[in-house]
Amino acid sequence: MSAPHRHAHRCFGVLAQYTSGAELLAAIEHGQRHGYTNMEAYTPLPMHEVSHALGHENDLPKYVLAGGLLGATVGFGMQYYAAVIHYPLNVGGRPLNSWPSFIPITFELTILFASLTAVLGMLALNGLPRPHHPVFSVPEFEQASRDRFFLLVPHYDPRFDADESARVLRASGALSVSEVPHP
Amino acid sequence: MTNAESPRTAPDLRAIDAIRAELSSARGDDFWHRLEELSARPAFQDWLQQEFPSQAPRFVPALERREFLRLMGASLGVVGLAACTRQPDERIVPFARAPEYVVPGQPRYFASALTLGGAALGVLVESHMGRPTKIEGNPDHPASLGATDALAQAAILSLYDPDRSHSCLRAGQIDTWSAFTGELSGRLERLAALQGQGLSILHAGESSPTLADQLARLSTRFPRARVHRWTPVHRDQERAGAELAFGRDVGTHYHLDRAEVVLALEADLLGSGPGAVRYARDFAHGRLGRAGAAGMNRLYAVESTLSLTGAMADERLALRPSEVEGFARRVARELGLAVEAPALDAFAERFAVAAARALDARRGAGLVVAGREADPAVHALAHTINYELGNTGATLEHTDPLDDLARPAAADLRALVEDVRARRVDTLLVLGGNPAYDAPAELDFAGALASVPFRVHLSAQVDETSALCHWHVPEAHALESWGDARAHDGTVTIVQPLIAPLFGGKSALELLAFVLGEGEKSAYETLRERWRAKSGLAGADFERFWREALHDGVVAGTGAPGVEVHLRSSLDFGASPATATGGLELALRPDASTFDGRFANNAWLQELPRPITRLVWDNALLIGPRTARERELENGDVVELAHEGRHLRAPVWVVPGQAEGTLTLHLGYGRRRAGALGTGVGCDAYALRTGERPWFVTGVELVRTGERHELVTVQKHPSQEHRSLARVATFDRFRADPLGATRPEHGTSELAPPSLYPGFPYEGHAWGMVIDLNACIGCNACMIACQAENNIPVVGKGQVANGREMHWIRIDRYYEEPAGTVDERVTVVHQPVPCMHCENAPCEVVCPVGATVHSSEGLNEMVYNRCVGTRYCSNNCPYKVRRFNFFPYADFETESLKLQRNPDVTVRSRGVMEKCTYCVQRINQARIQAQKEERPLRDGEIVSACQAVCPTQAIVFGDVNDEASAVARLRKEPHHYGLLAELGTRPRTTYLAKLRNPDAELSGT
Amino acid sequence: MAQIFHPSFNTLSKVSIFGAVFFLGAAVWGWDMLLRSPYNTQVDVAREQPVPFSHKHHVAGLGIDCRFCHSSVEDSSFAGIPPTKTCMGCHSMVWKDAAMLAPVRESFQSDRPIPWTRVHDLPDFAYFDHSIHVKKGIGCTTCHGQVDEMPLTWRTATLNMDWCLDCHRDPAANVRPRARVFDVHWDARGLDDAERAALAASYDVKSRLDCSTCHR
Amino acid sequence: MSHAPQAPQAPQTPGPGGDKVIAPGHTLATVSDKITKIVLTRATPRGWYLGFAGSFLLVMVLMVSIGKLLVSGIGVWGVNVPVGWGLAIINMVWWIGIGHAGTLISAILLLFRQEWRTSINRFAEAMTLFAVACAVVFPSLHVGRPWLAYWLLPYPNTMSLFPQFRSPLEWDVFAISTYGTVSALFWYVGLIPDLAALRDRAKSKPWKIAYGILAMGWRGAARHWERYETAYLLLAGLATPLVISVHTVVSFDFAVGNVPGWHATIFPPYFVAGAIYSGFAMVLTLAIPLRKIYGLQDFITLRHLQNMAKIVLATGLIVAYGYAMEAFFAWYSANPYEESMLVNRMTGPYWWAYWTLLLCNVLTPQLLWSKKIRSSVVALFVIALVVNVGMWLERFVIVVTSLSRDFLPSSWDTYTPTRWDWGLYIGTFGLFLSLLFLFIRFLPMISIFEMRTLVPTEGGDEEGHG
Repeated sequence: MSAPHRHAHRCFGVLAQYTSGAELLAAIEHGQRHGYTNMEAYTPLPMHEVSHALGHENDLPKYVLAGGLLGATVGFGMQYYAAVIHYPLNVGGRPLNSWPSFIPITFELTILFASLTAVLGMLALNGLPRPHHPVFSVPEFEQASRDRFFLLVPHYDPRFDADESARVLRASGALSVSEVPHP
Repeated sequence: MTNAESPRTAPDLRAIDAIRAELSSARGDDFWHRLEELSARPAFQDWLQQEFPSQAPRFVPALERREFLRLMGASLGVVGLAACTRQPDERIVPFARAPEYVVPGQPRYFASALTLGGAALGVLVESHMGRPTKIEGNPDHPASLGATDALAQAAILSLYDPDRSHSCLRAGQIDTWSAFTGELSGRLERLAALQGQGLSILHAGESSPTLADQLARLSTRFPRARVHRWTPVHRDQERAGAELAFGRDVGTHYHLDRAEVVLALEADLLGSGPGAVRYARDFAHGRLGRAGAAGMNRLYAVESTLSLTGAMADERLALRPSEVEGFARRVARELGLAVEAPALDAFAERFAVAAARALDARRGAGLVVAGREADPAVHALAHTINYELGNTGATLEHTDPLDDLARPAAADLRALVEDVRARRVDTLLVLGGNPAYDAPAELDFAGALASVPFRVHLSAQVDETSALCHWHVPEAHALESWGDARAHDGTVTIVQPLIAPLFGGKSALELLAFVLGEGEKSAYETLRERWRAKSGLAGADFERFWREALHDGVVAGTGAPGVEVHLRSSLDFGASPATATGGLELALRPDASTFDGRFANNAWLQELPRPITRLVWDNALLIGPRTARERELENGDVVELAHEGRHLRAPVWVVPGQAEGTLTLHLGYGRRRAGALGTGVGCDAYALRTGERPWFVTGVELVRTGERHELVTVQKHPSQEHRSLARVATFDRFRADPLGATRPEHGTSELAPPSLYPGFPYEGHAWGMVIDLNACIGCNACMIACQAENNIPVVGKGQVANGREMHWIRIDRYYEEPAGTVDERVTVVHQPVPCMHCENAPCEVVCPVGATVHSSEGLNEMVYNRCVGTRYCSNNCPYKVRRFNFFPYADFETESLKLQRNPDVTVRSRGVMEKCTYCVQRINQARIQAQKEERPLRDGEIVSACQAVCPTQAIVFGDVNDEASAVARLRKEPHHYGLLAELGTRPRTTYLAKLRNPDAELSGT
Repeated sequence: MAQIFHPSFNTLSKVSIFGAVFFLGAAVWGWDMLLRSPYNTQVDVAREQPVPFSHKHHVAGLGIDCRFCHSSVEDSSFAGIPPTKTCMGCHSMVWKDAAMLAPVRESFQSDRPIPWTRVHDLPDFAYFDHSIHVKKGIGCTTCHGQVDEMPLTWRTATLNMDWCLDCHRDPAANVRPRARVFDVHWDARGLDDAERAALAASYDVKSRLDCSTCHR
Repeated sequence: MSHAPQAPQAPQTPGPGGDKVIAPGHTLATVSDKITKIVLTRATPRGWYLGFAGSFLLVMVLMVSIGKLLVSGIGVWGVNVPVGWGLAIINMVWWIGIGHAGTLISAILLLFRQEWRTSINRFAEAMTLFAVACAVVFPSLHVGRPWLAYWLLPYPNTMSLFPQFRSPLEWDVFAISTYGTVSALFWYVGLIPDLAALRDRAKSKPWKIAYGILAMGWRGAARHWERYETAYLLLAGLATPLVISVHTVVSFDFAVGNVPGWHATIFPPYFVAGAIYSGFAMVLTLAIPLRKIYGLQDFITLRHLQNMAKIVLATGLIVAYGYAMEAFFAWYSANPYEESMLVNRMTGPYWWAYWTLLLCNVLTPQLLWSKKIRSSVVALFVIALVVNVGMWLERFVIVVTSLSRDFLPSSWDTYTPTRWDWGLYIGTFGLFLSLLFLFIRFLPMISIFEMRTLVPTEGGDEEGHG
């Protein structure tokens, strides 16, 4: 496995540009037919087909559920501890554990924790924030946030070879293909 | 200085420059603080007059005070923001030499007396480390029996009033006592040579035997000196009436507890006047509404303006003052006396007949009372009826009058003025009082006074009279000086000082001692000499007598002996007076707050809602609804009154129950020099008051000026809206159906409607309070006692107008108009409302920081230092008993006021909620005491401030868990109920319904 | 397009997000520590006094009972600070010329009190009663520490509300025989828990947690 | 009229898109360019400067009012006993209500897959944030000792005390702070791809850096989009019950109290409806001028306005039902206090407020039954304004009228706002508008990437959209 290493020194990967999602999908198929298993696609808008094609899995919801449950526990626990255990006070003749009154805050904290988990989880799993990324070095790439679609064969793809991969991508009907230099 | 020069025109330039200097040196807040303390100085007033004459009165009134405090809110805010920084160092300063018997931190009580209107009220004064802080009634004193009125409660504030005179003034300039005595003694030498020719003394007619004794001894050194007495609230009518009936003056006092039927003629015997506190107690005990009560006294009241007595009456008739005599005659004739009587209108006729029959049926157990303000003829008629019905000696008795004076007050003062005009007076000593302000209008006393060559005024404040005198001598407060005083029944109390004169005041006794040539003889010596002589004791015996007298607060066996009197055989009432003309009549009354004007600068009293009207910081011209309609007048319209060429401007206030065609104005306002708070408040009723007709004048002209004056009342809505809040039933119905009688038409009267909550268990004590509406006469004593006990601030007229008054207990006054009757027949019910200490307190649940929670004994606790001030609790309190410090209301600046504060109660600052605590400081002290003595708390051991002061014992506090306790027993009464209990708040403060005892012949017009 | 950020920004940005959260927590914790620190509570901070009065000397050295000077501790909420007269009671004979005591003599002659700096100073809204605590067998040193070892007096307790509550929640822990209340040498281990509980019961200790016990 | 996009593939000025959610002829490029241009290239219009200056002046009013309040104390307001709450609470409830439309549009309509929401959700969310910002000003200042307001938070302290969690005000603390946080997250997450677009379009380095930092290095990777979409949907799913809970909790401030006119079970639903009602009115109030000024008629089409008008009408009817129920309860309960509460509202000292509120909130929206009025932009704008006023009056009636006369007639009193009350209220408008001006100047007021999903692409519309 010296090849990737050698190439790694040369470049990060090979990036191809397309003008529509349809072309991108076709290209992915093309690439996979050539045995690339670790490609990455860049689109100006969310496209489930693409991620399906690339076979990404996503377990964010599990984390969010956990976050929500934690929020609920913390919420009710705090109130119960304060009112019943820590300093039990007779407030307006209500029972110490007046659980109906504790529901709103429990609910709010559930939502809060779940939401925070969703956002932070999304960022963490996506490895964001990452202001510097090799693909940004490719001049055309700024069109990725406008109307262009990109497909990357990264150096860590087992079958990666700068020239070979470039040729395959060109064959996939790319508008342009460029090498992504290493930082 | 020459006679021509009047001190008034010579303001104190030296002092003014001093003030300018001080102020210019101050900056920012400091400037205001400095200004405030300076404003207390007399010279400051002069300065104001000089700088901005028109502004003078309005410069430092209550609101401006608040303004200063407002600015100081900033600094407080900063303190709060710096919450995390540590407490500043505090010094702790012990005595250098500790006085005996003083245990630091423990209050002590001393017996003394306060004199008002010529009679004394025995009191116990609470003292903290030498600071008198609170006044309680003296249980051993016949006029008090442990209770006091509102004025006595407020006396403590007068003591610390920063506007009190701080020094002798010579022509308005600060001078010394020795300089004064120096100048005086010179004159006295000369006068002595002339046997006192030209020496006149005008005193305020207080009931001190020792003072009387001194005045009597005056004749030895100054045989030709003259002694006069003037007090605007005098008993001239009573005296004249007695002379008319018996040919001699007598003191009359009543045994209301023995009276089953009482007819009050223009008499506010429960509300004001000598013995009122005692009479209220006796009256209430004569009508205790309890299950199985055999009977209940019945009060018929005939009066021109709705008084507290009238409000308590079972049957009330509103008559013009001039019609009262006619009514009395009618009653007398109905009783078979040979008296001519005028024709009365239908209802008055029925009323007179009914009252007469009731009196006739209760011979020996009836009582006719003529009030201080009633005409002599009315007094004479009352005496006659009582005499003929055999009430005299049973329900009332006669004694020698408290003051044995040659002339009635009005005549006495007139004599003095005549002397002055005739240049027969060279030296005039005015001992107390304020004649330049309150003398009868026709005398022009001020004018006369200014022409006396040498004039001295002894008074607590630099007032209207002081301003006209060459010398002003600061008078010591009753709590600062030795003396003695007699109660309405003659009982003597030795007045002992609680504190050395704060501002170096002198008492009349000391000044007179000097006049008598006894030099700097202390009042204490004078007093002891007099009593050594009087008691005929000496040595150890006298010391024992003295100690007992001081300890008990009464000198045993000094009650005035009864005297046997008989109606003059020649007594003839002649033709009945001409029935009143169409014109308006003006009734003048002493004020419940300022009395005759002496308390004008007392903030507590100014902010104490006046009885019935619930007005604060003002007096108003009371007028009946119909008359108001006819004259197209509304509350706050300023009218001009004219009578015999004298004029007076006053704002009107419409009061149901006011006799139509009658106006009522209270004395004691419109002060021109009363201090920072009192000056310029209200209008001066003395402008229309003559010596001839002191209490009412007929044929008054009323003109609308088109101007408006803002009158502020604490209760804006007069009716209960049929909500059965203050419940009322007739005694007969109550006897027939004790439970049903006071049931409301809707809602429930059960204390604890079913609840889903299990409810907290209260083992041990469970504090509660029962308020007997049947006993409450609405005298306000509880409000001000609470204010004194709990460091409750005053907020000023403007804040009250905005609904921000701070009283922890208030008295709601509801009018009820019996269906289809005229305004005059309105009835009144008073309902004291402190915190209910609800077991299911709505306020507690909504507090986000837990600043108000329940104690294990069921107190609804308010923790000021935890409160952030969301005001949610107040919104959620159905009783609206919570009070909020919208501004820093408490005065953190004025030193003398700090001395009054109760050290056991936190002084609340800006932004926190406060409310009644059931006097938790007293509860804790009693509990700790009991624990230290290893015994359980006794019922009645804990007495809340409002309970202690209540003249009629309408308020009972105690442990509702203790079956034997008084409060628990009252809670079992059939007419016991909880205010708004149907809300499920389970209030701990509960009520006994009011019971009326109307006359079957009159009810149902 | 050219890179806008240097690679190091990747780490930096990730750290800063975590840092923000961490900093917030740290701030709250720091604040609380400040409130509990001697800076704020003045625990163990010896206080300057107009006269360097030494409890160590008077209590440990001379064995004077607390009540000799703090005379009202058994009958009043306030334990009492001795009047100058009390000091002079002895110091008119002993150390009568000591320079250190000049202010005391001056105070006595001029009848002007000595302004001591308050060491145990509760906020004005908190009310404490010495007499009942003494009555229930709470010793002086329990709250005031070993004053017999203090040349100048300092606080050993924070006087924070939670400190008060600790004892009120479990009074038995600090109860001692009444006879030993004023004994500075009393050792809490002198009794075991059962004995203390029994003692508390026999003294009918009713330590209250109601707000109005101290705030009114 | 609309501005033709500069992009080469641009069609000839696509006209206002009628009942379409986006005007025909737009491509991914034109959409991106047109929206980013507003922020990046187009010169700042003079109107913007004027508007911002004006709003900032009002912010100064806010500062002065707050200063006076802190220095002098709560007494500078008109509040008293019995009316312990005044304009402060009224305004808080009003602002929170305004906020609700934003979350509703972005979250609930997203869940219901309402395409038309896409073009308005961005600034609707911004509106939510700013409204919440204005709202929190009041509860934090209206306490007597604002410097101790932090006692409402559970934090370690030497008093060993916690907040009192049974109090609705305490619930508010949690509800509103959660609401603020979640709205901010939702808004920001939605912005990330657009910030990336701005980063890539921005000309100058500083702007590139600024947007770059905010964009967190977003590069539109497919697996990122996958998780992004999930997170966005989950947030929407969480925000939906949240937004309903928030105004429910706010309504508890009153419903849990025992004041006649407060203590009613109808409160939560009709507060939520009222919130959405006023919220959409506010969106209309803002959207109508904005689309005109920035020529966004292509994206915010008549269809959007009409849909919002329908929602206003619907929620308006719910609110009307709420009023009816309040009255019915009062009568049917036969509870004397409730009955007199109703009479007091209609005939008491504040009768004018009650009747004006019915006019604004019940009668006016009925006009929206007519399609003609629904299609008249001007009419919609006016009606929206009227509804905003009406909803403020509703809170005034609930808070002031109820408190001024409750159980004991002896305590009845009235409340008059002082200039400091008004100063604070007017000031918050300044805060709101200033933030809004900054927003439309520096951030895309329409979600670019979501608009892209609406663009019909050659080869059919095979992209799934948000």
